[in-house]
Amino acid sequence: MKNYDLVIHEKNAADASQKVDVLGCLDSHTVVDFEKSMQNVLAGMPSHLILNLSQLTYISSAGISALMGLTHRLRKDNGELILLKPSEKVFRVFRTLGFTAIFKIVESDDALQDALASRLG
Amino acid sequence: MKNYDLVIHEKNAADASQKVDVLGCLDSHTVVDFEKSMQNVLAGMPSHLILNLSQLTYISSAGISALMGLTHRLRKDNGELILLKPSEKVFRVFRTLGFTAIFKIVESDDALQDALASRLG
Amino acid sequence: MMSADETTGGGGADGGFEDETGFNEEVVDLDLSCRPHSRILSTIRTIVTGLADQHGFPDDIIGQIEMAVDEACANVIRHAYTGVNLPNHQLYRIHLRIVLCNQAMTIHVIDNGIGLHNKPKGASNVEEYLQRGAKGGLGLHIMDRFMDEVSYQYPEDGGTHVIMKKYLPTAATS
Amino acid sequence: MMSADETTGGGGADGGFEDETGFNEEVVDLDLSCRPHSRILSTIRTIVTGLADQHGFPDDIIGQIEMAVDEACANVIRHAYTGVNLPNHQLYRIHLRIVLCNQAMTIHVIDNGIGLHNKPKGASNVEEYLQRGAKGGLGLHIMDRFMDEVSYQYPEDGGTHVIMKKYLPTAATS
Ligand SMILES: Nc1ncnc2c1ncn2[C@@H]1O[C@H](COP(=O)(O)OP(=O)(O)O)[C@@H](O)[C@H]1O
Ligand SMILES: Nc1ncnc2c1ncn2[C@@H]1O[C@H](COP(=O)(O)OP(=O)(O)O)[C@@H](O)[C@H]1O
Repeated sequence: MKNYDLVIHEKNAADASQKVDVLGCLDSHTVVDFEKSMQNVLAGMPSHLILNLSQLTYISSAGISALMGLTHRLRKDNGELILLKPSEKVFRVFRTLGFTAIFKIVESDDALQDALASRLG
Repeated sequence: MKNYDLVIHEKNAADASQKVDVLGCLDSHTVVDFEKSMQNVLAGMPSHLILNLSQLTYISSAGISALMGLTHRLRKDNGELILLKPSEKVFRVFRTLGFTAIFKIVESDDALQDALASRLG
Repeated sequence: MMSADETTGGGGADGGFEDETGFNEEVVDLDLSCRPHSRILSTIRTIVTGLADQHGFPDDIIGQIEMAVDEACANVIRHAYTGVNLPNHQLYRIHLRIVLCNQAMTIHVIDNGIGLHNKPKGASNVEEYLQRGAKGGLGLHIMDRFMDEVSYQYPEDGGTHVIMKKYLPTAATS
Repeated sequence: MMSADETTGGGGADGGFEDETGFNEEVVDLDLSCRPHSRILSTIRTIVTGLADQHGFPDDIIGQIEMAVDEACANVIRHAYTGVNLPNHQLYRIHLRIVLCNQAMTIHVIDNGIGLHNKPKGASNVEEYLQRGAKGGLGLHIMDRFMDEVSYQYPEDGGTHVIMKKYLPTAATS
């Protein structure tokens, strides 16, 4: 009954960005582990945090609030939270609630490279 | 919330067989309508009754008992109940419970033609 | 054949839900109850999405119902029983009642907790939510936004009773 | 890991289930209750198959659990309340309790009916069922055949409490 998991990748040596795959659901239950893990990731001071949401099947307000918190913390240090390839279902929630105007969302790996280049270049 | 339906075809003029498609689930609830409809069909005295089970998604003991009843009634008049192309799920139930040895099951339209020809020929 | 139902009357003693369904042949209703632990949320979502799908809702609306119910249940888990001292540990529960009828799906989420009487109004939009520092109000907003009707009742013996309704697309346009 | 089943007490009335699970992190349990009308059966199957799927059972086993639970509930609807006169119409119910733990799924099906004390033993095979003229016994046989463990309890205040358990394939082989 594993319906939540994280894959935390190595920090990118070149640009100090870090990628994390979020799998399964991010709800009021799993967000506790998620926030703890993200605290550890942020302790490593990545320039940008890239959350790969392509395999995120569900997000609740608790998950969205966690993403808002990460966005604020990273922006304070001139970094950015980048949400990579959210599934259609999750994107629809962001859009309906107006979060597409707030989060930095990129829809492909190419777009991610562009976004990173423009921020770091 | 339609999860049960019947399509009752015209009686075949040549061999007096009759085909009925059973759609959805045949459980303790829907079997009541099923038995009533089959009574009407049998009143038309078909030589053989062909139940197309390719779109039957579920069958319970009540459904199996109804099929047993039909089998007996048809055999009494030298007819036969033929179960056509049961879905894998339904076939598995028949097999596990030993009903493959009792029911006349045919797995394709070609096999149906053969079966009818051999019985009527 | 079905002697049982004929003599069956009202809804549950179970928390005193009122029977709104009568004996309508077309109505299915079901009571659920569990302990208010967050690990139950995915189980509840599986049930609610399964029933909404069986009832004929399209995928995008299933997602909305899923989220609204999840928010209501998460609120019971996170807020309803905070600092509450009930005489009996079996009273710490989430109750759900799911009613499926021809035109709609109605979900009741009921607790025996502190009550939401003086609730901070749900954020009416995301700007408002952000002005509050992105804290609180998003859950109630989602319930409002994603369901066709949301109402709150406060049972005399305490707690909160949220009723959320979503109409089937075809029924809504008729 | 699964304190749940070990200490299992009686079923009983609505809300009167004993807390058998403690607060074990690994266990999810859920009570369901509805009127004993046959149109609820497809709803119950949707719930049970959804939870079995979420819990990791393969499709063929999900089908077995689905059928066993459907038979147990159909029995409550068709048999439990025949000729029974209960003091309160709210007692005419099907109760289900679903417990999901690491190794297994356990489903309790409980009624307040006449009881199955002198039950005709379920047909032990299809031949036996046929010898009886293909009447009766197939439902109990299916429950026995498709579940890993089936037991019956008879609460003091009447009715029948069926407990069915299915182990996850990986857990069974370990
Ligand atoms: N069932 C409930 N019982 C008691 N209080 C509740 C309940 N549901 C919501 N509330 C209150 O309403 C507030 C707003 O809830 P919500 O919009 O979901 O945001 P959040 O849960 O993030 O605070 C909660 O903080 C809580 O004080
Ligand atoms: N919950 C129950 N309460 C009372 N009697 C029951 C219950 N379940 C089963 N029975 C009895 O056991 C018999 C066998 O049940 P089953 O094997 O399902 O076959 P069928 O329902 O076709 O008779 C029923 O006919 C009924 O007399």
